[in-house]
Amino acid sequence: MPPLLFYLFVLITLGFGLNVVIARNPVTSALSLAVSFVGLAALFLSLDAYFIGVLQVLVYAGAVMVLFLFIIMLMDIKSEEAGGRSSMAAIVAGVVVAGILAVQIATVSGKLPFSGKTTQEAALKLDEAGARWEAKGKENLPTISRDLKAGELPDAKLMGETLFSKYVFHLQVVGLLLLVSTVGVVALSKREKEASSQS
Amino acid sequence: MITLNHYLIVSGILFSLGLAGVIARRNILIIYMCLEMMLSAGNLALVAFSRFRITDGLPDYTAQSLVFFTITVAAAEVAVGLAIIVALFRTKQSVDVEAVTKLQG
Amino acid sequence: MSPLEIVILLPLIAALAIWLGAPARITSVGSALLNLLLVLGLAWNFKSASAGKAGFAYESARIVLDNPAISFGVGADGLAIILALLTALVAFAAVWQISADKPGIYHIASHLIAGGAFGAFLSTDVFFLYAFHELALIPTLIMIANHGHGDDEHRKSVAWKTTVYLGVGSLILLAGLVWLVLEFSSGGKLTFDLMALKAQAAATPLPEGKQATIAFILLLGFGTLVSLFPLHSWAAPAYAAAPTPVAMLHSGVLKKFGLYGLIRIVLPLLPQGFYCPCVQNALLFMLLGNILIMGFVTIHQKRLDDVLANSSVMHMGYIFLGLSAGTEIALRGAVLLMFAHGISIALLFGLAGRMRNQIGTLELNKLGGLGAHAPVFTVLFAFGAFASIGLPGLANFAGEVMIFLGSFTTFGSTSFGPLQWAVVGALWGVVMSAVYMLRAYRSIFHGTAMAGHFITDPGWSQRVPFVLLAAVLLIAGCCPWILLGLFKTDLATLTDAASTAIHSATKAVSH
Amino acid sequence: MSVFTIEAFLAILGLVLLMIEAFAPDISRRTLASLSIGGTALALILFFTVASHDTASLPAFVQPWMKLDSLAMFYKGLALVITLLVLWLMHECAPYLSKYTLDGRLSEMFSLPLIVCAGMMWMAAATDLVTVFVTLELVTVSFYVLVAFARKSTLALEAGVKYLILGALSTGILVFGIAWIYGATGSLSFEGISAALIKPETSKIPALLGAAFLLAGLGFKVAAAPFQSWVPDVYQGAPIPVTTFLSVGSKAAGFVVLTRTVESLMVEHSIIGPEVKALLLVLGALTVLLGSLPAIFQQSVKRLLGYSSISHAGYLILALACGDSVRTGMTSGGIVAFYLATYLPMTVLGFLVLAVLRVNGQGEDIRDFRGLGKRSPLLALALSLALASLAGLPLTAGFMGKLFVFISLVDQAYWGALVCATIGAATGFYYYFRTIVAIYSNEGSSSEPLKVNIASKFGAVVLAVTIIVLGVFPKPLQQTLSKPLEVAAKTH
Amino acid sequence: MPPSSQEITSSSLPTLLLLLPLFSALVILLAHRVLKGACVAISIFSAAICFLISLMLLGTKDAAPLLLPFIEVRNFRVAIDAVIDHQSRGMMFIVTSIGFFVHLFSVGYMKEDESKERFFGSLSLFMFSMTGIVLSGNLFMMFIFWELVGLSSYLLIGHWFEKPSAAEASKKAFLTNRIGDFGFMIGILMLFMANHGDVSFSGLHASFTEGPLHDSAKLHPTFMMIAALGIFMGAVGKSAQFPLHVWLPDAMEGPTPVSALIHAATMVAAGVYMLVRCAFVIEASPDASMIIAWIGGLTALMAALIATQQNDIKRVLAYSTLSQLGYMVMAVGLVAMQAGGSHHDAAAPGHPAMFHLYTHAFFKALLFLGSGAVIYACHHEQDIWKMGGLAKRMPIVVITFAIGTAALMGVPWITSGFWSKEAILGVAFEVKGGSPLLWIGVATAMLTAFYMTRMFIVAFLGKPRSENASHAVHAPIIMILPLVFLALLTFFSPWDWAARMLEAMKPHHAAEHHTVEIASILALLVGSSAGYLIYKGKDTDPLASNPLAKVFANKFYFDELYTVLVKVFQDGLAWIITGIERIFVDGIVARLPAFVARRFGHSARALAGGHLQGYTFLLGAGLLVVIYLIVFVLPQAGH
Repeated sequence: MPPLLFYLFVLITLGFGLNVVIARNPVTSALSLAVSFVGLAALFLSLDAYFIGVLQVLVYAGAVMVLFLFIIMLMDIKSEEAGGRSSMAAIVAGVVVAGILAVQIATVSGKLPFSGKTTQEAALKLDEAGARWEAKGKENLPTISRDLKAGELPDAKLMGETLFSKYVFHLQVVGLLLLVSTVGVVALSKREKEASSQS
Repeated sequence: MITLNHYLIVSGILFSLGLAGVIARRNILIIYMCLEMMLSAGNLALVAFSRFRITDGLPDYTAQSLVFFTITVAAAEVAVGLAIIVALFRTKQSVDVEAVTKLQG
Repeated sequence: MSPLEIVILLPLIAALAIWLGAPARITSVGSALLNLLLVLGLAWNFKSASAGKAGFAYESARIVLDNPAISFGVGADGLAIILALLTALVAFAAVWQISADKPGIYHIASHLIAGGAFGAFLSTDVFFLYAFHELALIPTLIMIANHGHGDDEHRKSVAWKTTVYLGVGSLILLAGLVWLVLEFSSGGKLTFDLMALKAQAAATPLPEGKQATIAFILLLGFGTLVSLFPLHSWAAPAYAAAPTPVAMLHSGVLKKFGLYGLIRIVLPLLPQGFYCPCVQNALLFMLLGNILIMGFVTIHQKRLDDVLANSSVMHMGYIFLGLSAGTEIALRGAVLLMFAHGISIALLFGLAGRMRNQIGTLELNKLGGLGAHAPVFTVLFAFGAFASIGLPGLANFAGEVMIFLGSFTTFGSTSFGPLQWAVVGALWGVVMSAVYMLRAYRSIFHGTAMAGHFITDPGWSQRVPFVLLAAVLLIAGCCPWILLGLFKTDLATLTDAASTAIHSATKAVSH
Repeated sequence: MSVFTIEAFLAILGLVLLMIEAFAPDISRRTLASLSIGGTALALILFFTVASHDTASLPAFVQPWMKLDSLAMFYKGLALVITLLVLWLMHECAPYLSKYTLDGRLSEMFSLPLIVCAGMMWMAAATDLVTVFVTLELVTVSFYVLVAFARKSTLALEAGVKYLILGALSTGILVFGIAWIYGATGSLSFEGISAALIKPETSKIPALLGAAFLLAGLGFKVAAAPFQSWVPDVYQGAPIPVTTFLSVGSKAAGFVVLTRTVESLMVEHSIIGPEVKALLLVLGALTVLLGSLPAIFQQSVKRLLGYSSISHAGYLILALACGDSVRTGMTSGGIVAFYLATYLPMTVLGFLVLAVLRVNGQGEDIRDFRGLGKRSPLLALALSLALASLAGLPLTAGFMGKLFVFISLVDQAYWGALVCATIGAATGFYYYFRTIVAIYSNEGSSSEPLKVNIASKFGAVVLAVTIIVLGVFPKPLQQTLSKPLEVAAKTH
Repeated sequence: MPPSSQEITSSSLPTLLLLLPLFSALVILLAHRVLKGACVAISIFSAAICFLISLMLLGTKDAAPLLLPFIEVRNFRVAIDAVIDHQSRGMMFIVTSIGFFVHLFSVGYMKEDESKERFFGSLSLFMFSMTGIVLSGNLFMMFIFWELVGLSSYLLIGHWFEKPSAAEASKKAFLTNRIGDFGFMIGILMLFMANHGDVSFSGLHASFTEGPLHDSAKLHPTFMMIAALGIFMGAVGKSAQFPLHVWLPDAMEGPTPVSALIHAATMVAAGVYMLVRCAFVIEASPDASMIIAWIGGLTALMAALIATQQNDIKRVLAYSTLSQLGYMVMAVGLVAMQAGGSHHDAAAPGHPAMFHLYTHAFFKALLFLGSGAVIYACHHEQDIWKMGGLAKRMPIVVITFAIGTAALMGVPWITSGFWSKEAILGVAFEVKGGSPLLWIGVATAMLTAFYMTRMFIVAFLGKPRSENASHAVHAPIIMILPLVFLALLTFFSPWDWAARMLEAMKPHHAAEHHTVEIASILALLVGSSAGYLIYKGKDTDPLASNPLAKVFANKFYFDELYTVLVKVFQDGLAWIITGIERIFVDGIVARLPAFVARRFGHSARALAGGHLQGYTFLLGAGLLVVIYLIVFVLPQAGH
């Protein structure tokens, strides 16, 4: 990806991210978060993580944000109900902590042996990967090696292959987790049958 | 040119932004959004690393699958979290952090 | 099963029984008496029984943990027997004198303390030695806080102070012991068994510097428990506020644990360390603080219980002096004095408690002339008082004089070392103790009685505990050799180690 | 029989119960309770009888992610036991809990713990960060629900919110840490990480950054300073059984992960070993202090127990920092496990008594304990035992763990940490004895005897006896736990 | 082999001597409720037996039987062992005889006292302890009984403890003695150290004469001086020498028989007895002997001066006792000076101090009992100015009293006091550097004559000055008998045959120096005539107004001085030190750390302030710190 685009998307991501933090109105924040996530997805793409990128758009920018907006609407919180202005101290604290943290991470981030590399330098070797896949002789997913041979990265297939062969168990656990959360949500947000004093 | 360093710095900044929001904002909903931001910052770092830690010619998909799980888990957390926040709003008519300061000392 | 285990468990069982609802007084006094007889029997039979290794008799050990090797090991040498005897006597007296209107927890607490003391004195395993003492502390604190004298807030604050003070002390002690174990466990595997540690210490003694450090840590730890100056300020208020049986048991018996630990653990394991000039001089300063400073403080007190409490802090100084002298005479004197002081202070606290119950105050200037109203009481009190000021013929004298003699065994020399000067200070302490005791005695029993502040002589059954203690004082005072005969050999090895250490130390000084 | 079967059984049972609750809403609480308790008990029995300790016995699709070393088996057992106790406690507390839940229904309270238990058992055996992350989140999210479940009590709700926000924050930190560890070492499995850390060419600073985030994230779960501030609030606000679950279950889970992480980070010749060790020492000492000193002022026993759990976490972290103690032949993990095992009965006992008081319509403040000695001598004695043990008094379970920590500290001559530990313990004497004294104090608020059902009495007795036995005769437990040494010896 | 009769007596008689009084004391202590009056009988019986035994002892030859092993540690032993030689035999006789008479006297004197059981019990206890002192063969045993006589004197002085003055007096006596014992113990310990753990008199004597300590006088003079003075300090306390003399006059609060027995004849003389026992120690240090002599002399003079202005009959006698004790101590010092570091056997028969002790014991006991009889007759009236004219009412008492007075004044050639005093002055005359002491002695003698005349005239002659005096009744026979016996003893004691028989070691050089004789006779004449002229037929003291006399009357203000000293150096110091201990020691060791911990804990609570923002901030900041530490600090720290 050309630097220009990269910086554009970075600008989108961080800019709207900043807007999330500073916006007075929750709706604004939610929307800008969605946008920032789209930018983030673009960065994923730039890292050849197409599946993740799409996932990011679908799950976050899609589902999660909708959920947020829905809740906000449901409560129809005006900015004033959203709680008064934060105290100066809190803001300063946040800025300072975040700033220092960013600096710290930035100083460290260069220390990796390959942190100087570009995507071009660290190029994917698709063909030999394809050869390896053939050697593995995975009849069930012949397309992978074919695509690789063809010089394109079958990201989704590889991802799926990994998930459903290696991480089956984890997938189950996450499924369990989702179910638990569903039930939890029901239990926590259901209204009481007889309209009692509480809630 | 764009190096891994850039991605890492971006993720770092994103993380810090999220943290700043979490610390500075009083609206629990927004705090929660910022948390999501921090999570995705982690994801960005993971993806970047996975891209640059090339295992037999391909990006490291173990890391990417962790990203996948993270996103899913995040979604689940959001669901539960919002449910709790709704419950709070029902009782207190507010989602201000200052509404929950009874427990202290 | 070793009889000593019975001795240890009996009080605990009695406490449990009372808690479960057995008739408090009968159970408690009965078991205490039983235990007293048992211990007497053991002491009687001790000579013939002491065939065990290193002069320990009635040994047994039950493995509790493999590594670090901890075992519930009991065994008694003369030292342990004497202190067990002390415990049994005081415990008996303490539970007997508990008046019937007091709730059962008095008995339970007393027995728990006694059991803890027995355990501490009779175990041959450092772990249990430490553990039992801690066990005995809880009831003490609960009793002070809930049933002590003085208004609620004062009691509580005293109790907290004592708790934290002793807590810190015992933790320092624990650290020291752990270090000791780490240093002296041979071959990788840790052991808390005293015998093994001793053997290792004898085989490969530590360099003196390290010994001195550990010895000093242990001195601080044990010292806190014995209210060694300047770590003493918990003791006086605690005793003044404690309910009578607790005061008797703690000041009389439990407090001796620290000294016992020093004799049992530090002297044999770290002789060079304990007797190196630095530690010695520090110790001499502290114990002079006990004797002289606390002596003056005691003179200043205006209430009988404060006088007794502070005096018991002061008298610890003499025992420390004995340890610091380290010669056999002095050490035996120290042990004798531990016994004697235990008995006398228990007697005094017991009588003071009775006085408090009857008159309601112990303010010296509110009392007077009781000698005419309660002659028996007066005589009993006189026994305690004169014993504690070291009158010949009562137990404390023999101990003190032996300590003094033992400190002057640098034969042929005609110049004073620090130890001898310390003895001079201690002798002046004897004068001071006479001052405050006689003042108290005079203002309580002499002169004419205040209106309404009378006491009655104890009836025959109430006399038993006090008469018993007084008799022990007299017997032990007139024939100290009976007690001294109990440990002919076991201190000898110890003192040889000590004396060699002392000599090397003195050499180090002279060179 | 494979352990996994048992875990799966628990998870499925949990699901089934959830479904029952969903589709047959009018099922009685008693049946639910008996079902879940019975199920857990069955699982427990199976675990201790027929479960195989052999990693090979695991089904193929989990084998690469799990290792059944004795540590894992121990924590699995611990998880089962605590879950059982929590479920029982839940049943005891039901009368007063149902006042605060939606329509007085508690079904989730009986089903979620099963799933949590399964999650913790998996976590105990996990060998790589992905598995750890997933299972950890399973546990955490379930806890979000559990903590906030009694939502009609504002305190519970507040606790829920706080736990939620801070928990999510820690999750974010954890993810970031995993990312950086992965970035620095190129692996997500503990073996891989330690293998990479031994290599000199591995870049040190990024690894340290990752370690920092990772430890911070895990430190939150185990309530290590300076990430401990949520503990008192959440412990105080959450329903008693949930607090119990948090203080033993979630903490144990956190510690097994922390143990494995630290072991892999501090593997010998590790390039970042010394730094991690030093950091853990500092954090441990700080945790002890921040846990014990504020506890001086607490009036609510529940909150007090929160603080005490912080300071205990401090000792555990110190134990981890000291590393394997060669002299006692116990790994740091072994010591931690031992400590947690002794920590379980005393904490549960404490909360049990709290629960009984609550059921009898009493509060959770120290003054509510006044005169307990008269109102229920048995509970009073048991509770005093528990508190004494928490204070680390000899001949109670609590002492042995502390003793091991002390031995390690003295052995390695970490005097600073030792001093902090001493201060903490001394303060502990104060605030635990304060409660004990209150129990036996005369000026009881009310003196009519407490209504204590037979089950509670039995439970109290059992727990008290456990405390004593562990304190006086710790040999068996210690032997089961000093096995890890050979394992560790093999691994390094 | 069976022990010879000699051995039996040598070990069993002393044992009996010790145990009888102890036995009676214990019986009375335990069973006085049951026995009631029988106690008196028991006590007297034991005293009588002891008297007989000591008579039997007179015949036996020297021995040193071991009675009881007190403390035994391997090679070391503190034993209760008796030494029977001329000195102890003689002293035993004095103690038991006077003791017996005093017992008899007390039966009459204490008739009305409701707690006479206690009195007789204490008397027996005293007999026991005194016997112990006399027989003791080593310094420890002596110290033990030293303390015990202190106790019994405490009990007897405080017999009427409801009287505050009595209570205070007993306390004062005990404490003053304690101060003396402080030095005594130090002395003993020093000797113990120097003499390799052997403090038996024989052992010490041996090593001082030809043993290791022989020329210690030259080698370490200071050490020996301190040791000697330490021993002497014991005597200072017990024999009420300056500056610890203050307790003895107050001790007159006790019943008069007690004053006679303990505070005139025996116990107070124990100090002198002990000094003579270990004279060789004192000889080892010329400086010490000089100091001792001077203290003795000063005490003698000072006490005599004070005595001239006392109006309480018993106090006059008390001060005269003081001054006579001063004589004896002076004698000890002088003899030691005479020895001048070279060891002639000072404990050999004929020590002037012992001789004076012996004579003085009898006539002073006589005087006290006489005064007791007078007081008894005058219904416990003790002020001599409220008596007068008693001569007609109680002739026997007055005659015996006169004999005693004469002896005390030292009427030449016929009275015992004369000979013993001559002996002392003789030594003072011989010793070089002793002349000032000689003159002090003479002056004292003059004063003695003066105040005794004054007392006799005022108390017995003239006309009664009070109701009590005019209705004075004659004492019962049981009180008269002892007076007579003692009068006889006083009369005969100095005669050579008596002295030899009682082994009262009559000095070889009595009455040799005519200068001394003349001086003392002159002193006697001057003193008594002055007294006669001044007090003849006076109803009040003509000298009372005289400022100097005021000083004497107020005992040189010693009591006031000591009260101030105690207030300042004991109570004041105690107050200050208590303050320091409470504030600083406790503060630094306990309160400060506690305070810090609380402060810290309190501020740590703020971390859990309940505000979510605070928590999140804490988390973030914590994260920062952790990163900072582990990434930027520790790697440099070079772990």
